[in-house]
Amino acid sequence: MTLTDPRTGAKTDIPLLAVRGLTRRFGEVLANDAVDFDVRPGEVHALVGENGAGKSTLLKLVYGVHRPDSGDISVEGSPVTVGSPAQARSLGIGMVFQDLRLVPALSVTENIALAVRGVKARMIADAAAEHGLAVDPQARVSHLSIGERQRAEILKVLMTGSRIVILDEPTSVLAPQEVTALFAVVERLRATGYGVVIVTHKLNEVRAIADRVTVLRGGRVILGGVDPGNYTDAELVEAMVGRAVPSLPSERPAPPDGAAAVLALRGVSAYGESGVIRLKDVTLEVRPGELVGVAGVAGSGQRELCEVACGLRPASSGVVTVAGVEVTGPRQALAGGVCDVPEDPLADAVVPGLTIVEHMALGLPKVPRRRANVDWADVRRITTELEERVGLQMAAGHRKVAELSGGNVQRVMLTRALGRGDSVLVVAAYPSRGLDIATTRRTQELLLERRAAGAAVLVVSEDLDELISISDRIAVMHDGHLAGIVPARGADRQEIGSLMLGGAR
Amino acid sequence: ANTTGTATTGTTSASPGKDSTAVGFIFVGPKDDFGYNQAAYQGSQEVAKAYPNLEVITAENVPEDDNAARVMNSMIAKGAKIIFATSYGHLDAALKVAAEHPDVAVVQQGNLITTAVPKNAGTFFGTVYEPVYLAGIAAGKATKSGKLGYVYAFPITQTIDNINAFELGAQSVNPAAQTFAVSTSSWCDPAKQAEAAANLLKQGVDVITQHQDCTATVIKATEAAGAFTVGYHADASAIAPKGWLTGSQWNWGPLYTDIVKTALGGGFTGSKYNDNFRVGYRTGENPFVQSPYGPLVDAETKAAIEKARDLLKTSSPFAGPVTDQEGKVRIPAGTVPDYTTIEKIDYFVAGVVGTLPKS
Amino acid sequence: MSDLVVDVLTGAVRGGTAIMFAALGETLAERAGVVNLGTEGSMLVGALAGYAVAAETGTPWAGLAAGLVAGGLLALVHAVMVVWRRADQFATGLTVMFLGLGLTSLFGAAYVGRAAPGFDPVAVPLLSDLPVLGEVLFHHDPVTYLSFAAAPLMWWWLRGTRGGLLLRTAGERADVLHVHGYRPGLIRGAAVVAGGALAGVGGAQLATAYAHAWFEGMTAGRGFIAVALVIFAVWRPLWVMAGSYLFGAALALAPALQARGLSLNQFALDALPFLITLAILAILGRRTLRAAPEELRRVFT
Amino acid sequence: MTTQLTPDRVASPLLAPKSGFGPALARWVGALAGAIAIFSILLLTKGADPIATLVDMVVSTTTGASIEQIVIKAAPLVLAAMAVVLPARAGLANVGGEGQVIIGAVAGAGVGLVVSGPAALPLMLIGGALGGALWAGLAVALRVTVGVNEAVTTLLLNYVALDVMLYLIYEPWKDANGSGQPATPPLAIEQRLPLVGGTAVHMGIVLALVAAAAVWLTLRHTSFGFRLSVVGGNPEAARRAGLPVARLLVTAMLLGGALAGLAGVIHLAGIEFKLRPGLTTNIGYIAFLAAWLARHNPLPAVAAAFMLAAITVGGDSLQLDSGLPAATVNVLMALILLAVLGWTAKRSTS
Ligand SMILES: Nc1ncnc2c1ncn2[C@@H]1O[C@H](COP(=O)(O)OP(=O)(O)OP(=O)(O)O)[C@@H](O)[C@H]1O
Ligand SMILES: Nc1ncnc2c1ncn2[C@@H]1O[C@H](COP(=O)(O)OP(=O)(O)OP(=O)(O)O)[C@@H](O)[C@H]1O
Ligand SMILES: [Mg+2]
Ligand SMILES: [Mg+2]
Repeated sequence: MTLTDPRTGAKTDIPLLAVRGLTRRFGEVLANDAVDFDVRPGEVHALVGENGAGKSTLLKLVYGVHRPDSGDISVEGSPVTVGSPAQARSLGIGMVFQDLRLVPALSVTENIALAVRGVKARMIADAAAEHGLAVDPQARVSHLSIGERQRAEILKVLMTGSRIVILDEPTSVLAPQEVTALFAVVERLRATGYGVVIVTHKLNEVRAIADRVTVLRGGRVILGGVDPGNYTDAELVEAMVGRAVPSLPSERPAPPDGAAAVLALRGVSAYGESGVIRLKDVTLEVRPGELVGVAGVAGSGQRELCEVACGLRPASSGVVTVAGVEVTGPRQALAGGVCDVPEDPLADAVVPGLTIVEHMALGLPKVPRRRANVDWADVRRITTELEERVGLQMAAGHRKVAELSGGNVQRVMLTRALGRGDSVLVVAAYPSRGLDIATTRRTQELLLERRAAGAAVLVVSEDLDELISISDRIAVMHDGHLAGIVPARGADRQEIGSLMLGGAR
Repeated sequence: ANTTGTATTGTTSASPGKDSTAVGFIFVGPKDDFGYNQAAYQGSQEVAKAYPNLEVITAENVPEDDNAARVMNSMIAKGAKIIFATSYGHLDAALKVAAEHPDVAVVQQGNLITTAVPKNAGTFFGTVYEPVYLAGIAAGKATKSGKLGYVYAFPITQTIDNINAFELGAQSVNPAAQTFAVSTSSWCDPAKQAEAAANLLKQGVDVITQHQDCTATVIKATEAAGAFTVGYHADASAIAPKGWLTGSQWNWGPLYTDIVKTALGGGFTGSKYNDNFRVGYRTGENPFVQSPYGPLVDAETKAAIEKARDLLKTSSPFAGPVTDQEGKVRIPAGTVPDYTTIEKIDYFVAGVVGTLPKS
Repeated sequence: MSDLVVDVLTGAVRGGTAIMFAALGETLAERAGVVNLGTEGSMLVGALAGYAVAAETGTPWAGLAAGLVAGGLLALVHAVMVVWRRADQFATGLTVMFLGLGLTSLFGAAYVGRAAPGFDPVAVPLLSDLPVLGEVLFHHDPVTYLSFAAAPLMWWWLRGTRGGLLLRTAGERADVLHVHGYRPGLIRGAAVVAGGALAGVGGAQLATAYAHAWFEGMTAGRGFIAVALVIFAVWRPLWVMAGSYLFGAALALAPALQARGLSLNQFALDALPFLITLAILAILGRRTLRAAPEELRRVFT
Repeated sequence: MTTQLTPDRVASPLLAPKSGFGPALARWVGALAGAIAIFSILLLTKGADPIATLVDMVVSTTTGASIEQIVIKAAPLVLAAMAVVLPARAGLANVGGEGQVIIGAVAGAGVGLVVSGPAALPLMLIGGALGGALWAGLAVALRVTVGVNEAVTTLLLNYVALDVMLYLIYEPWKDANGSGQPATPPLAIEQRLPLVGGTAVHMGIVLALVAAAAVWLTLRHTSFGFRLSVVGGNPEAARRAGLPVARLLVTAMLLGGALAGLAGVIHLAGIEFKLRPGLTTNIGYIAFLAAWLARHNPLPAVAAAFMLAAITVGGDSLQLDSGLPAATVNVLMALILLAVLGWTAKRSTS
């Protein structure tokens, strides 16, 4: 393939970026093991693999966040060393991180000015128009939606003069329509000769946008730069996971009819963290033995919905009841059999300095005591019991939770919330976030087990496929409203997507 | 009170301070504050000059609490048998130390022992308000607006006496003179003093004096405004070359030396220093003396002051009649109050503008 | 009575200026994500250095420069400790305050009561003749006139310049600076030092333009007030200016009343500035914390 | 899943990973040596012989009388340090020890003015504790209701407390027989703390040590202590676990204030016997730093309080033996604090 270099206009065939034999070790873990990878001008190269496969590590090596232990990086054929992100940008390599690197308190212009000296709002508006990115340069980032932020970040990368644009899991936080818009931008970059690297967990996205795909597993390249069209989904999944993953049983007994709702929200509104109304007049019921999924663009009120259900956030109007009793606070909700899997465990549930066992004690409705003291022996016993019942291997009980990997923290949270046999309502926000395919599957089974045991289950997820496969009904949120509730069986992804964006049903 | 009660018991030594090898001095502030503490420090150095064989131990910034007792005890451990506790608030600690060490003579400067005086303790002071009264005469003569300013820290009796004496002195030559009293609630907060001086000057006050530990701020502000300064603690005519009238300043050397001499000789107990010793123009050499005159003080004023000083040898600034701000006669005509009575005055005299807290 | 108002306002400017410099300095540090309780110490060393150098060289401007340097140097101790040694900000700040107190009384004794040239009030031609405003604003020393420009300048600098942008980013998301090849530690450290330097200027103004004297401990808690003031000014220089004058007015009220023979409870008046600060903090409540730079919010839990 | 570009930070020194005893000791020794080296340079600039000065200073703290003085000074410091340690476990920075000590002494003195006889002393102790708790309560009330940071409010309240005390001793409570001196009448004999054995040390030290042991036991073993550390570690996690966060914060602060108030009363009833302007001489601030030196661990905080008390007492020697200005000891104390604060924590990996 021969294309035009966006800068020089010269025709070229040399890869914009090529790495050979890149190896990086973190202690025991061989995160990248002799990885070969390249991107050519005018192509989109997808990078896929399980959690911990080494995708982000590879990108960080290229972007100068980490240094490789061995191996070579070359840009347009010339060997380079990338010592820092700043150096990477000067070489034309730009990266859009999964969690974005914008300062919320600053305007878009100011954020871009951090990267590009002397940039003016007008120049940004021009560049945005040129690349088809709708962004208001004057807006404060904290006022922007996730999609807008992502566009601002991409714009920033482009304005620093990058010709290689690296996107790490850009779609995981977007609604389907926003994904389409993003892909339009990527198409345009491809057409103008940029090289794009995109990390994703979704095979349909690979097929939609990528010219080539590389599969990593355990730090090694399993499939290197192949045309995805030559492989079936099953072949790609097996390359990623190392074995076939059975799907969830698709037939489940329907929830019992006519039973009184366990969770009932009637006309509930609530303020968000910033003091503005984030949950608007929501009416929703979840019956015993029913699993309701919640879909929505990030920040559409899902967090507030979960918090209201768990008594963590007062309703500014309307009534929330669990098993017929009005929810008044977290203590009372906990005692009433409500369990939650928090959306952001590190911020909301992990206490630095405390061990796994101590975190388990926190999740118990009643901490065992001997006189004024906590009966730690008993807590340890309960922890072991819960772990056996749940079957998610946790790290040793004396380890401090704050020092565990994201996946292992999530295992602690899940064990704590889903191990309780007496729960009447389970509220799980993004339960499988950061988990690999096998653990994700076990988590879904656990949620279904609770459902089968007669609990009402509310699950928030950004993964529509996951919601469709485990839910009975899917509640779609848009801008704090309940935009609609659709049955999961035979749900139409496009329909859900347009509800997420506020479209009519 | 216990502190003084125990002091009277257990006093066995007949001659506290006799044959001491060292003398200790404690000061509440820095020994170079250009004020009260510096004057006391200079006094201690004169003792050192008079008795070259005596070790003179000094400690500055000694708080007015039990820390003072600790420091005095350390001095005693180093051989001092004569201790000067020079701040008003050091009295309790001084009495405590005196009770613990019957062989040590402890004298305190400025306060009064109100119970039985232990055999090895005493207080001493000069009649501060007498030279202040004389300076008040200079102020009363100098003022054109008839408004005088007095910047003070806290309403303790010493200060109240000074403010009253200043006003009485001014009145004696200028019956319409008023003294505006402004407090700063701090023995030294120069910024507050600057604000006090600025406001007094703005009100048309044209002579300012003060009772603060640090005095430069008010003097400079007064001088810069072209008004007159009456000093306190020290001769500050150098920083107010134009507006300096006179003032009152300390000369502790002779008194300190005499106290040391009395104690070393074994005659402390029963001496005049084993009491609440007060000295003024009426009784002897006042350690509080008048500062030199400034250039603008005329001969007539000087003569008036001379005359008043002579009068004080037999009388007092507070010789009756003295009326308070409400017009009530507090000291009847013909009465010359004694030192103790004067040190208990808790009202402002007529002519002082300002209010005292009620206690 | 209007005369009383004018006097209190004039006193507010007179007494608020030193606090304003210190509070602007603290604003710099806090906008970069660092609380510096050592501001009190920086003011003190600034006051001593300002007075001593004015005395030695004979020019108050040299004193002002010395105050700036001294305040900055003391703040450097805080910067090193909290930015690079990651020591606790509150504990370190208090310790730095004690260090400043100790050093100034150790080396300041020689200057107590000593004469030194200082800044004298200069009436601004024309402007000083304006009714009320002329007296309140335009009969001050040159350093006070500088202070009129300081807050607007800082407002502009933080908003409009690259340096300001970097400093604000250091206080919001230091990691982002790192990504863009800057050293957040350096920027923070520089902000703390510059803040201390401004506090030093405030101290020097106090000693050479307001009080015309040096005395140990003469800042008497003004540095702590400056720290509180920055919070209730929600980290904005122009609000800091207003807050400083409010505090100055609270200080000026007692002498202005007393010089007229009026009196309220003296101790209540003394506590007034602190009570006003507490009241404003209470009224603003969470709003202030929400406006705090992100990195600072972590310090304030 | 988050992308980390800068090294991990340990959020608070409180939670810094524990390390071996050997290296810790080495760091302490190194830090102290550094502080003393800098101090020696300062001594040289003031024309003093550093070695002789420091030796005199150390020797001066070893006499029986000095040791008694150290214990006397340490007693309120220990209590006031516990007033920092306990709230710190819940994540609260109590910089208001000074004000709480003052109000404690004021409340104790107030009770002493109206109650006499054998009940007076216990009631004074209770009154002082309540007073300190009230003062701390103001700050924590602002924290839990309107969210104002307690470090700032406690600091400001220190100045207000001082004005409250000054008002009382200059006006309504002034000793009528005190010849105008701004102080309350002295406490009666039965209102004073008894002495320990035949020493000059009052029973306050016993009270302080018992309180420190109680704080230690509470934090280390009880369920209340566990809950406090959860609130201190992550208040949101505590809330989600159903802990009554506001109540725990208030309780911790009130207990802290009570301890500081107690420090004020024992200072009053043990050694001062009257309220007077310079009553506390920075007890609250020094105790705050003692607590920090110990990284908010109760037993080391006791040791730190004794160390700072020893430095103060030894500091007299700087004046009396070496003729240095009184403020020299402040410099020494600040240098030691800085060295220890900055160089004894195990740094996180960089
Ligand atoms: N900073 C680090 N320190 C230690 N180990 C690390 C570090 N970063 C990554 N690793 C290790 O490298 C492995 C690869 O991690 P990487 O973040 O590259 O995975 P990934 O493929 O991006 O996963 P995900 O899909 O979760 O983003 C991880 O399992 C981890 O063990
Ligand atoms: N900055 C770091 N410093 C030290 N260790 C780290 C760092 N970041 C990650 N680790 C360690 O690396 C390991 C994996 O980290 P990471 O968060 O990348 O795991 P992961 O890939 O999400 O794991 P999982 O398999 O649970 O999904 C963990 O043991 C973690 O403690
Ligand atoms: Mg991972
Ligand atoms: Mg990744």
